[in-house]
Amino acid sequence: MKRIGVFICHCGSNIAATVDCAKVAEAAQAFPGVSFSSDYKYMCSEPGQEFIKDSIKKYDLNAIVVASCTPRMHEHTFRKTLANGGLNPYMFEMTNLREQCSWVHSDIEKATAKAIDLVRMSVAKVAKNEELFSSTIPMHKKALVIGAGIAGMQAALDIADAGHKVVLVDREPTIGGKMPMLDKTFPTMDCSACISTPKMVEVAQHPNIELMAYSEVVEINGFIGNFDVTIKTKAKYVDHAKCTGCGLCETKCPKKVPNEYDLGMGLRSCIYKPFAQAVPNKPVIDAQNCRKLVEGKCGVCAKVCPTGAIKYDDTESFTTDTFGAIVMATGYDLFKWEDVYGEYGYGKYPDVVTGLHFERMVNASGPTGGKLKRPSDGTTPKTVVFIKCVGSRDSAKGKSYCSRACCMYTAKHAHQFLDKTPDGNAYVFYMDVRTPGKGYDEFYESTLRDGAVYLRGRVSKIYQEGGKLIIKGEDSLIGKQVEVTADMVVLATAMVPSAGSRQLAQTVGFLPDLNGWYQEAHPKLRPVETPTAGVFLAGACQGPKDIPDSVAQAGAAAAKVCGLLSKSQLETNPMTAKTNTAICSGCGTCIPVCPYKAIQLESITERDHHGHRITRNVASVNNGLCQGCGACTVICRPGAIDLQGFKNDQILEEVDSLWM
Amino acid sequence: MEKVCLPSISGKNHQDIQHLAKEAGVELTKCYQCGKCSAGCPVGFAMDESPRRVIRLLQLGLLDEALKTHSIWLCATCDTCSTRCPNGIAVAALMDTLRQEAKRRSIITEKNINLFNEIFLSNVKMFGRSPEVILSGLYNLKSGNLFQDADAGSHLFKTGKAHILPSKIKNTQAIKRIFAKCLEKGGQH
Amino acid sequence: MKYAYYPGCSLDATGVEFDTSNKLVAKKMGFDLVEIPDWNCCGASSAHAVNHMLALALPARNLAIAEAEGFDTVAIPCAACFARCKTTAFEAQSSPETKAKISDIIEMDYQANIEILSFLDLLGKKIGLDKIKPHVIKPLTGLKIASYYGCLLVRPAKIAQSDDPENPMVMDNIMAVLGADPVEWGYKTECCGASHVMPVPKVGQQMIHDILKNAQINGAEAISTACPLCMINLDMRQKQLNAQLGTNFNIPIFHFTELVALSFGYSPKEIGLSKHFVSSENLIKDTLSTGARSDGA
Amino acid sequence: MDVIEEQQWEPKILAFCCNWCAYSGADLAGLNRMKYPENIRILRVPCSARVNPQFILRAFQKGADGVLVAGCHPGDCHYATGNYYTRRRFQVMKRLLEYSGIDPRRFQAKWVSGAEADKFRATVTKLCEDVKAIGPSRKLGGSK
Amino acid sequence: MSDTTVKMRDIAKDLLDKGTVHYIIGWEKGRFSNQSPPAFITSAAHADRLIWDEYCLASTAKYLLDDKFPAGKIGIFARGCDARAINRLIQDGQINRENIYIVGICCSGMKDPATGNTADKCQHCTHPNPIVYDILIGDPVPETDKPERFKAIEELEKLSPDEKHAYWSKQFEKCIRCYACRNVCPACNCRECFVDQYRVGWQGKQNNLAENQLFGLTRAYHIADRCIECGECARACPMDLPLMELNRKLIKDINQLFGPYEASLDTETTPPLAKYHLKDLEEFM
Repeated sequence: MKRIGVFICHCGSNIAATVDCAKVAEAAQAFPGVSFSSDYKYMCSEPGQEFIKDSIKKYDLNAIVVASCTPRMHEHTFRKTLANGGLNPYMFEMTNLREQCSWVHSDIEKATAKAIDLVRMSVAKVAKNEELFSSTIPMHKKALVIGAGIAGMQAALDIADAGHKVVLVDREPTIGGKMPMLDKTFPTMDCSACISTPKMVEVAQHPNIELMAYSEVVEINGFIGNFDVTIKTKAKYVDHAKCTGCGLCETKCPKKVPNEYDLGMGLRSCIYKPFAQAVPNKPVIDAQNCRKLVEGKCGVCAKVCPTGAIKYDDTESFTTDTFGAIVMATGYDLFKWEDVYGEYGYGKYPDVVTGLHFERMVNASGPTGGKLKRPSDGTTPKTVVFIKCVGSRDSAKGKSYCSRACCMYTAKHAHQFLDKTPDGNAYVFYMDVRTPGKGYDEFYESTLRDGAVYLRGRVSKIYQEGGKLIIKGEDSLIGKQVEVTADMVVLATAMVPSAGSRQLAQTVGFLPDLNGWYQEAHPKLRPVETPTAGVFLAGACQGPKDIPDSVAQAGAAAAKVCGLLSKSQLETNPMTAKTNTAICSGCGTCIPVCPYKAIQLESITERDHHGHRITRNVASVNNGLCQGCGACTVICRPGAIDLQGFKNDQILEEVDSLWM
Repeated sequence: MEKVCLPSISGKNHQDIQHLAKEAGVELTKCYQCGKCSAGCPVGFAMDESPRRVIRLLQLGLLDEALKTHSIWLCATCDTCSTRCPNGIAVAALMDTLRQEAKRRSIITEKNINLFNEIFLSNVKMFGRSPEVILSGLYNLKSGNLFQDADAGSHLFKTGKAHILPSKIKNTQAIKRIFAKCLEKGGQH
Repeated sequence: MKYAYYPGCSLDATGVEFDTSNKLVAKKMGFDLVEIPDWNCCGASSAHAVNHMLALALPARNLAIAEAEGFDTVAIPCAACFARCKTTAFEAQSSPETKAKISDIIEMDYQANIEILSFLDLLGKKIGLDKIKPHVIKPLTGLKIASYYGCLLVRPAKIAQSDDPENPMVMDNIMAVLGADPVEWGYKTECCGASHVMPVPKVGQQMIHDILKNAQINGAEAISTACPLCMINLDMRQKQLNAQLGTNFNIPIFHFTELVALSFGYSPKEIGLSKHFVSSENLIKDTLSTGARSDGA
Repeated sequence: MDVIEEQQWEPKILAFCCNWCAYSGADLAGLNRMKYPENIRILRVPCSARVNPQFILRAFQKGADGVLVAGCHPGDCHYATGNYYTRRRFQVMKRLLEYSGIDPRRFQAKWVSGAEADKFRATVTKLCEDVKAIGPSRKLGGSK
Repeated sequence: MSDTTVKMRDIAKDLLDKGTVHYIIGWEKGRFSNQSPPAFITSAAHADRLIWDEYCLASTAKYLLDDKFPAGKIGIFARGCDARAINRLIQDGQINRENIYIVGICCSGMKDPATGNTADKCQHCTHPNPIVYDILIGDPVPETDKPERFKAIEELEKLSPDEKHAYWSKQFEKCIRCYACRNVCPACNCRECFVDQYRVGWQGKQNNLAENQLFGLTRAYHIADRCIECGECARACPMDLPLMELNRKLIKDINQLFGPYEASLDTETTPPLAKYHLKDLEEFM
């Protein structure tokens, strides 16, 4: 039997001015289950809390209602008071008489009547409260970083430097992501590889970082502090333990195929490292093309390998591990413009390339050794047209969003081209020039001074005439059509989420946004968190970003991870969903509704009413994952799954109490 | 340089523009003035205001200025603009609607095109078909450039591509009624 | 197989040889073209410029007649007519009110369920290349031909429903089947100016000029069209252009079915190639002879 | 009911507010000393997805004159997806209530963010005015 | 004797003889010529009790709930409605497809014993042919999606709030809370129904209009996105409440709001109220 104590707070005059607190306290006295009721000037004050504690002893109270300000202010305070007074802190309900009554009303009589109702609701609810106890879950002090681009590497390094173990996974044979492919970085124009490859080496040599290149995360179970992860490492056909990375095999391999790293513009052997400074700096065999693996002939690499590291019978391997936190850093891909932009030739014209192609072309380690050459005939282009927003800000053919980095790298490309071709012409078709960043606009200005001609307008059509490309646009500033005869066209194509990132998100257990980018938990206040506790975001996987932003966000994510890993265990919120197995029929309707994948079917064995042993399924809630939203409780028709602290009977009592 | 004073949108203008846009099935606010329509317009070179600017005029509420352009008459309705618009705006349809509105308000900046259309349709109304000879004949007559295409004409007759007697359909009454009904509806959709 | 056939005004005059060749091709391939009884002008290219409802009602009457006659497909050679009919069907299908309004105006019940095909799609898609191939007895081997589609067969995309609004291939594929050698060029779907050459000659001529120029630069020996208006513009105007713009165009222009008929073994005379302004006599001679040689070899 | 009662009658309106948006929006209204009718009784829930449509039925059965369900705007749900379910559930329930003879104006669902104090005020004020205009609720199924 | 009946009996004999099933659920001739109640045949010897005529109104599927953990396979004769009911029970995790052997019967509708006209539950049937079965008897009968089945709902929607209130009050005045509707409903397969949970107090015990309607609306909402339109609830109701007018209202709205959907055509599709789409209709802004 509940012995409820009700305490009405004046909050100085904040409440008392509009609500007759004494009258409310008096009314409360009559509510079912109330053993003691009183009003007081300041409940949250030291003496006020003492008053509660004393009353608990004096009147042997076992449930408390405090009617004062919003629970968002003092619920925690009074829970502590109860604990100090020897009660379970969850035998408590709070009535909001200030923000939601006295401050918004002026008619004392009506406000008092309402106050009485509000207190009645709390009393009715608290009468059904049960003691709740938060449990603790262990924290595995190890982080998983998925994707080893600049963001992933930065996050991994920051976490590792803080003294925590990190596993860094990347699906490519080398880490580094896109940054090492770039030639120079805006606005400082320092060499991209020169600043990214040292980081790659640092990652590889860091005692706290375990590198898993050529690997993919295939399964994730568990929850914050305890993610059980299965990682698949693809078959390399090279025993990296034996391989010294001497590279002899690569030089001797008889078959050459287009090099993905150079976007097919250069060639590589079938046993290969994507590029010279690859990390790990050891080759893998491309099973689709290797003659030994396809036709069973050849085997040259095995013959020449001084350490006998070649392993044609290699197979993919699986490793499982447990992590306390996960950082997603899966980056971006480029929008496939060839599929939709017919007016630009569907990729039929060899001299219409993307910005990334351009980067490889001007890169000294690229397929052309840094010389700008037309893919079609190898001649040096004199007139180059740059087109921005290809696939960006194009709801008809591409994405509605702005890809953020294109304005800057296009300015960079124009600058680089003019730098290499003093007598060249650079025309940039743009809709807006967006340069919000330190030193960005200055950089754009300097490109203008270099002689780049900016034309405000979207290009309508590109076609070939003789060996030239004709670009039809409008200079919307003078309102005239312009037709440029060019040798080469560079498209600034949109950034899109990297292939497979949606599926990966589902494996982890959260949903990407409409464009497939990873959704942060809150756009302002929780920008690097995801809805799934313990999973964080770094870099372009969350939305288009340039290098500085990616690195900054990686640092932020790392800080969050370190914060988690610094704890040895986590206290769970006791106000989570709980199943009444007697009523649960195991229909599983609640499972898809849970945003945290916290509900699973588990089988229990019991005797049925005939006394036979039977085994049946019931829903079971993982209170490490459950965040207490209660979505499941509503989908459950018999109310077998209920939310502690907001149980069905509690809310029904509150509703009923209004019309007693 | 002439000055535009804003706000220019008298309530009337605003309603008219909304109405026209609706009739053409376009959302004017969707246009962010990228100019792709005008860049690819095959008639663009001859227009006084590019399609993009015609839309801009409407966005600013300058309806009369838009209706006074030659562009709305010169548009060949080839739909290149609509096909390529990144915001899926049916530019050509808008041009049609504006042209019809201009005609309603008898603002006719391209007399010859209008003349051509009128003769064309009067033929259709009369014969149910559009006999090209009569069309070009009448057109030349009324537009005053008598000998336009005269050289070609002779060839057409020689090769039997053109006959003096117009082919006409049996049930011309049906066509006349169609015209009557449509024009009384004032072309409203 | 029977198809309703809507020739349109031009095929009754300037495009007469288009009509002839269509019928020859149909005959050889063994399908019937039944002209829609008492068809009227579709209103192109003026009605839509003047009155929206009129632009829908005129084509609707023809379509309604064809439906009443129990046809499920109508084949339309003229691109303009095709576009107007398609538009009418599209608007009627997407709005019952419009459909009702139309039926009321034309005083006939218009269902908007008859399939509307350009003659190009009829041959190239519905009937299919494999049905054309067997009849090719005089291949146009090596003829460098630029396939010109113009606007109305491909745009607006959602109405025309062609294979591709930017780079259609139907005609190119047909040409390839005939043994010809389709040219890659940039003006496939640019506008020829339609009727503009009459009221605003300067404008129309420029548009025609650009098309011919691009074809020439890309090495086309001839241009194949699928629209009588495009045809007459490109064919009839070359002389004027040369006179007024100092060009030296002499590019034979064809209705694409003329080339099909030619490869089916019909003589230029039967088809009526002599009706063209730009003579194609020599070109045809050379082509067919090379074709013959390649056959013999 | 007779005239005297008519005059004394003050509607009682129950408002389910999610803790993170609507409830804090209501708090903010208080902080800004905005004024709205006393007829509103706020019931705090963690998420609008916790509000079981049966609670609404129950309220109307007991005699609620109006019911409001308020939660975060779609996309802002503290629990990521809760309010998307709310949206579906109450689009269906709203129609069922109307179908069973409860004046549609008596039940409202609204998205109110923690910042939209004035929207909260406006919403409850409007709801209250509507309900006063319709008059006392005859209990769900119940005679007057 | 219809050849369907003959086939039923042969199949039943065969299944029981071979021991494929340890009993089979079908229909037998009742005391009256216009009744063919369910029958549980446990041995081939009794197979000839089975019958197929125009009075096999009762659904066979719900009985599977009484034997969730069977000793052996259960045989069951199933028409379109029974088959969907079986899917419903499988998707709700109540029975195991492996535990049952389904003999599908293509059904051309039953008669109302009272009037002899087509039974209400069959009038609006959209799936007379079983969608899941192990073997099939008879040739599929034509299926249509019967949009007219929502006619009555549309009529009701036109009424004013007061008229609606009056209409439903009149109906629920009649309800005697016998829960027959719940007991026959294949979508009502909870271990403990909310009405029996007195401790939580979802529902008062009193039999009065308010409580009756609360029950009616709650039950309708509980099966909103899972109702298979078998019409058993309305058939079983001793007071002739037009219960399908509630269920179909929800089905109609759900279809309009969240896209076309018919419950239990398979066992995978998540019911509309257990999922959402970011682009769902927004009317709460």
